[in-house]
Amino acid sequence: MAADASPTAVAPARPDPTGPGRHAGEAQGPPAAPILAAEHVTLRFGGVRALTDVSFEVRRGEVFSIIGPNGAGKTSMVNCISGRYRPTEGAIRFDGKDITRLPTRKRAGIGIGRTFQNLALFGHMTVLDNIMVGRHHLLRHGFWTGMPYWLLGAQREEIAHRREVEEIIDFLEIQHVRKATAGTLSYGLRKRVELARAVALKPKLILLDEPMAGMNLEEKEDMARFILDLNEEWGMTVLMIEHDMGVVMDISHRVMVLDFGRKIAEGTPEAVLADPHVRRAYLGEADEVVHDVDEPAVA
Amino acid sequence: MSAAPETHPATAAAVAPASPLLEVNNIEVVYNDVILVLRGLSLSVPQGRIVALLGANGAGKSTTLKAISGLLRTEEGEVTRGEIRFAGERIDGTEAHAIVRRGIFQVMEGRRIIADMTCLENLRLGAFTRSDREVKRDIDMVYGYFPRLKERTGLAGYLSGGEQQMLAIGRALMARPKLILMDEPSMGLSPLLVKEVFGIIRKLNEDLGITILLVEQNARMALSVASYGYVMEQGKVVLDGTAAALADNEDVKEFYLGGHGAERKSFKNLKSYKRRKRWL
Amino acid sequence: MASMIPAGVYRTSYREDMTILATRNSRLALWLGILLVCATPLVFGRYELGLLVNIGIMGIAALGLNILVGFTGQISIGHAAFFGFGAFASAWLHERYHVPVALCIPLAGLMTALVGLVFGAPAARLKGLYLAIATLAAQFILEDFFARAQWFTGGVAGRITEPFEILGWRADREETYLYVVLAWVIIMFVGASNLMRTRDGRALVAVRDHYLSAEVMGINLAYYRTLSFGIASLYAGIAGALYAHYLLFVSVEAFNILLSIQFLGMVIIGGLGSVAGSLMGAAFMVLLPEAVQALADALAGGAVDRALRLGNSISFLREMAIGAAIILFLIFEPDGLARRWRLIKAYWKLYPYSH
Amino acid sequence: QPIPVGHIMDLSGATSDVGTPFAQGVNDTWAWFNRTRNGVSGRQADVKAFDYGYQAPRAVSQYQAWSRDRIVAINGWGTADTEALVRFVTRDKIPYVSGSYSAALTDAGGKSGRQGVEASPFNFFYGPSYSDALRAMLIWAAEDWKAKGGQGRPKYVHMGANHPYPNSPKAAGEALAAELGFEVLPAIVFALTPGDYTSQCLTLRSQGANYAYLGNTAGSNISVLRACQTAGVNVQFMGNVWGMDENAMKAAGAAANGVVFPVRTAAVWGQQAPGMVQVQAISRVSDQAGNAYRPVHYLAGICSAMLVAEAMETAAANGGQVTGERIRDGFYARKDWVPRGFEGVCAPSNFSPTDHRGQLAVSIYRARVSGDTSQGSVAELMQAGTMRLEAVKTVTLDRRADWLGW
Amino acid sequence: MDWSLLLQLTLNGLIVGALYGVVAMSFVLIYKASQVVNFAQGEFLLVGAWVCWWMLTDWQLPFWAGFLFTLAFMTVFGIVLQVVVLRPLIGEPVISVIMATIGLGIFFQALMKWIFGVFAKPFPPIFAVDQVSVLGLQVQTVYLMSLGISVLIMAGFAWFFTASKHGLAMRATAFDQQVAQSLGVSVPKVFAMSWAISAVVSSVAGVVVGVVNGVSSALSFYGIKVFPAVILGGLDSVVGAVLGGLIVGLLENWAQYLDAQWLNWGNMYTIAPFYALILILLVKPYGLFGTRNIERV
Ligand SMILES: Nc1ncnc2c1ncn2[C@@H]1O[C@H](COP(=O)(O)OP(=O)(O)OP(=O)(O)O)[C@@H](O)[C@H]1O
Ligand SMILES: Nc1ncnc2c1ncn2[C@@H]1O[C@H](COP(=O)(O)OP(=O)(O)OP(=O)(O)O)[C@@H](O)[C@H]1O
Ligand SMILES: [Mg+2]
Ligand SMILES: [Mg+2]
Repeated sequence: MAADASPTAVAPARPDPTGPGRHAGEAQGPPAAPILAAEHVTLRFGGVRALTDVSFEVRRGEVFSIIGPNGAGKTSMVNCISGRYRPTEGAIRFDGKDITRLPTRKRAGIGIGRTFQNLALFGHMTVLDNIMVGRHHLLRHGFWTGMPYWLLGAQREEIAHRREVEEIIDFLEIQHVRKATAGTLSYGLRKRVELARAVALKPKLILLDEPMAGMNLEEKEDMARFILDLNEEWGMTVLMIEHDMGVVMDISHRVMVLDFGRKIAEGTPEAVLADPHVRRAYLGEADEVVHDVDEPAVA
Repeated sequence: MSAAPETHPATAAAVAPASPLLEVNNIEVVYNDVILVLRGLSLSVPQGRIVALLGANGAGKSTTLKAISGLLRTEEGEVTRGEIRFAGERIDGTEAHAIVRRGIFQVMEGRRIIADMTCLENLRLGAFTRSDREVKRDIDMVYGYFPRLKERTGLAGYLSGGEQQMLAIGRALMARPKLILMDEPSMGLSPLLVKEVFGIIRKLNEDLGITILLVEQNARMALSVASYGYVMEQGKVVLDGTAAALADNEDVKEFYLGGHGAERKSFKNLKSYKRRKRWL
Repeated sequence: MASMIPAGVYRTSYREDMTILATRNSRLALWLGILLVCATPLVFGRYELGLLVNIGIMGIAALGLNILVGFTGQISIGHAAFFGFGAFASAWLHERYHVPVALCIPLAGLMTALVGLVFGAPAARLKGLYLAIATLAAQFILEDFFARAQWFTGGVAGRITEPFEILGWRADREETYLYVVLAWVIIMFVGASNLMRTRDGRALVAVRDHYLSAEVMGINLAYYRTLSFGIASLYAGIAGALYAHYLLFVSVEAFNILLSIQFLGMVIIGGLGSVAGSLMGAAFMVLLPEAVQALADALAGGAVDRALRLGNSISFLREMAIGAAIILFLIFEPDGLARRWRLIKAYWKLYPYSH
Repeated sequence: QPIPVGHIMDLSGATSDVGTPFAQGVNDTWAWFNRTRNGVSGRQADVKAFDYGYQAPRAVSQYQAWSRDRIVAINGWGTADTEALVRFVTRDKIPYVSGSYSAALTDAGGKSGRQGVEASPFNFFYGPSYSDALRAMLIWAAEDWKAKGGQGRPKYVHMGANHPYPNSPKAAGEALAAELGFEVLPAIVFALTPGDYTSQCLTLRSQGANYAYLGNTAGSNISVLRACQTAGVNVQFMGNVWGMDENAMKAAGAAANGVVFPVRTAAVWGQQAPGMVQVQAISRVSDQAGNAYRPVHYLAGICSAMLVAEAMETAAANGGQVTGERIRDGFYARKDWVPRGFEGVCAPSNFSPTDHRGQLAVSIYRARVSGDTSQGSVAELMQAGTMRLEAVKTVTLDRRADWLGW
Repeated sequence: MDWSLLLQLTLNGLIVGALYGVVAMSFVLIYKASQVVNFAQGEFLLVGAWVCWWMLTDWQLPFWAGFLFTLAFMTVFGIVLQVVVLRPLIGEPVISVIMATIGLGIFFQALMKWIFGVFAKPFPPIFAVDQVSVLGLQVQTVYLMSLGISVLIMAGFAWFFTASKHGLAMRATAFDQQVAQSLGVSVPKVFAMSWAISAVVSSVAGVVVGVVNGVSSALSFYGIKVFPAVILGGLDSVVGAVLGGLIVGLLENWAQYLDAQWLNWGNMYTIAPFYALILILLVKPYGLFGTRNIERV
């Protein structure tokens, strides 16, 4: 683990030209502009300061994690990026463009996908339909041409996209629940479906809010594998919030720590974990997990 | 399977040979009249102990808890076979609110706080079944455990995920139950708070003598506070034993605790094949 | 609902997997059903045919409301007003511009859709019951408009409409008009089924189930909320136009809040979010009073009547029976007729091994 | 073999307060007719009564149900349903005698050329049209104004819901009022349901109206009368045919005192007339004890049903077929037609193939209430004289061609 | 400008508005406990009015006794209704329950006609002085009584929902029945309580309207009439309901004034509240006092 800790060394290792990732190639070449940049973001709700002057950059092709105590403003930060909240001050740039004021719905189109901390699936739809909703901005046929399904090409389009969606389903190993109603799935499966839905957007940047919460070790392993594959093979940049330090340490290239809405540290996982302030505010001293991390994990 | 659990050093307070406070015998649960989720599940929770219930996603852990607390029926679910006894009396078929009055309180998965009320109102509601005058003092006790909650005066719906989890646990304390059913209390909490929450769970058990049935994905933590544990798989208990025994089990280590001995697998280099669980 | 598809059905292409009707038998049953309806004039009298025509018309309107309520989750208590608008629009188009009736019907649908979009605009901002009651306002405002827009509706006196005619074929009796309605029912129901399996249909449901995450998926909430009003009104308008050329007279009185509530009843009784359910709900609401009436007629003068001295109060009993039927229905079949229908189908599929 | 006849009535809907006595009158009459006159030339009339709850679509679907039974004539009810059925009855040639007296139905030949009025050769009703009744009351009002020594031009206002039925005579009334020298005030709208209409009354007062036409049915008229009494409005109210009756007088109490309204029959319950014997016999069909009080609508129901019955007899005379067309012709067979045996009760009607204005003579009555009406039944109150109906005047209108269908 | 007319209309608007407020409150109560919009509210009012009328005429009870009996009857009525009709629907989608209230409305409308007939019936005189003059406007005494009662009811509700634990339980039930149950709240009991109180409150309005206009089936129209009031105030706000009622009362009367003085369109009185409703909702989507939904992900 320690050996490949340097994020720049790890960044998109094997761009796979045959892979389904649309943006797989983009991360190659000279260190391009960061895919995402938050500039002095401040967010207030009445008296509550959820974020105070937070700046950071996410590089193309990396796995970037945000950690921090509960209520530190992590989700709020992600909400600012995905458009749910509008920063009170500061700016957010994506792919070089200022998106601070871009309406939420337009962000899917420019390549931002996300999952939610509290599950937000379409509970009465089948898993398949949930994921197809993810394709929304890629589909062209509206109700006008959709009603005469067979005549004006809606069917052809549906089938083409269905094929791609099935690939995502295979990849995330949820074939067996394809036709189940999303609302009846267990927590862990729902998280997976949510991920599938976000992936279906074909995002360049995928925001994951606590993807491992409520999972057991085995499932976390699966989830970690999916995230890594998305990052490495599908070429997606990943911004992740996670409380499981093991996961954060192992799969992120860089980590940012928030506390009380302020950024208190940023850097490689090891560097951040070594920060005494972080240890105190977030992990608590003499944490067993920290011990684990300090020891080299077996490959 | 339901062999009398041995005393575990971790719960020194509960040394006395405990009689089962809660007994679940061979229950079967069906959702929507068709989906069979629990198939003959049995477990028992001794008075004054913490018992952990582990299992993969979709194994039916939450369903088990809901079957005990009677909330199953609000989701078109039904206990179709077997029986559930609390302090010797059958409670399957009893209405959920009556079960609360008997002293079983469930902390539901996903926090489920009342978003359009304040923290304080949520806490007061936790004490709905009580009529004594100590509600106020207990509110202070909860604030003592979770000082953050005191500062949040707005609506609970605007709390962060972790704050809501604290509120959900605090609300359970307000009911002063005999048995708390906890569904993944550590979900979404920061490492620091996870430790705190487990500390609180242990304290509740030791100081207040509350019995706890704990569903948890953080198996390491769960087994460290519990005296006995069950592992569920597809609606059945596949393995049970004292917490210590479980923590030593190869499969549990592999699938729940991670790594063998002191070593931890890295999430980075996962093998793509999976070892078969032996209990299946 | 995967469990409802019988074992042994294997599909080899996505295209097959995406059909509306999953099995060959159900497709067969549908064609058979349509054929049967076509044959009804051979056996049924005008009364029964009239009921069928009514079911078809109400079914189209109910389907529109179901798209709004069942799929998009927006309750409307003003559907009758849009239904009425369609009726008046069609009558007006014919009288003012001499548009052939066959064309008036779709045009009236489009006009109504536009009006629906206007009244649906608040939907972009309003949620749940607030919206529901804004639609109640639409009901009263439109009713008021009908009563005073002499040029459009003929004012409170109402307007006489011409029968349907295409290429010299007149459909001015139930025996013939039934086919006109049937054609429209097929078009509108197939359209809705298709809508639900394409982009915009899914977006509507997504908005209902979780509008915040729908927005993140790139769905324009305001657009879809308003659109669903537009589509619902399109259906209402076409149904209204069909109604106008069936009764041959339109008057504001017919389109009151009671009818709006009845539409809502059809949707709920048929099954929220079920395309076929809309037709079943309409059938239920159209046939229920007739059935109760038949019962009352059977009782009238009989022993029960004399024993209880029902006499004129039989009409109150009928009303009470309708109210009670709705309540009992909801208690025992809260998911609507569509679900019962599925269960019955499942039963027959598994027969004789159903238990 | 019985002859099927339809009866569309409202016993449970919005107009059931007036619909019930009217329907009762119709039903009793047919039962009596079958029993004592042995039906139409020996054939019993099989009256199929249907309570449609004032919902036009139900009336239409019931009409279709009846077409299976080959009914030959219909006693109908409301404006909306009557007009919805005009085309159908014309097509099927079924005479339709409604409770809606909309003037638009009188233009049998469709010759008036009015917008929205089309030929309705099979529609009839017993009584003056809403427009003609209002015209008559206006003529009376003009005289009343002079008689009372009113100064200047009297002010007239039309009140009622914006619905077909109250609106039907609005234009005609305002036109004649202007012609007669009234100052016509802007109409005041109030809903067909009871409510608090104090604000309308305050407006009425501040407008200074002298004569106000109440176009609604009894239920909401009562509210207006009571509110106006409280607000201290001093106006002569003129009710519609369906807007005032003995039940409404009881409900409105002293507020109804002085209201004038048209009565369609030549006598009201309790008055002496040759035909009253039959009326009492009919009443006993549904009231063996014979002590029920029958409001004006009951008597109107009797006359409406009798018109149909006699027209059917005419059709059947000399062994004729009882068909819709022949029954219609039966309506044209007599001049100053009063059903046999109902002299002095039913007012004479005259119908012609082009003009279905059956009555142009309008009897105006005044409601008199003195004292508390909340205790005791209508019968008792009328008996005791706490409530009285007072004949005021009968106005006979010219059969003006330009008023046909208006 | 006719100032005295305007003043009187304003006053009248307030008085009638207070009555709308009472009915609106009973709406809000059920909504707060179950998120159900009760389409049978008008029929509750009707049942209350008829029962009281029956007590006063057929049983010749003095007004206060008949009134108290009515309140007691309505309590039982609400509870029975809950047990028979609404309890089986617990856990079903709200819209099904709303539809059930529509069924209830149809049922009781017919039942009342069956029992009491279709004619409007007057109430016996109740107060020695049945109208008093307020600022030059003659006002029915019973309206003043309803004004007093509505203030009392409003204060009671305000306390109930913020301070009492049962009020909290009611709000919790409305938010999430499953959670409420998990807290030991008996959902059926909460519903029974809210339906009973709501039935009682609306029967007060029923009696008042009955005394003013006489009782007839059409009184149930008040049920629909107060919708704008409820929405203007905000569906879940008791204070809002009363204010909404007052506003609608005023709007009606001011619209009447405008109409009578200048517009002469004739229909403003009935339709103006609905235009106002839409306008206000466009500016304030949750009415004046309604709590907005929590939108957090
Ligand atoms: N819409 C809102 N209105 C008011 N306060 C809010 C809102 N959203 C967030 N907050 C407050 O902002 C703070 C940060 O919340 P946030 O959800 O971003 O925390 P977090 O870091 O994601 O915590 P957790 O790990 O517990 O999920 C919290 O104190 C929360 O109460
Ligand atoms: N309301 C419901 N209707 C139908 N099926 C359900 C329902 N709730 C749960 N299930 C099914 O029951 C099974 C067990 O679910 P349960 O929620 O008990 O799992 P769990 O062990 O708690 O999983 P997790 O760790 O993911 O929370 C799952 O397969 C799920 O799909
Ligand atoms: Mg968070
Ligand atoms: Mg679970």
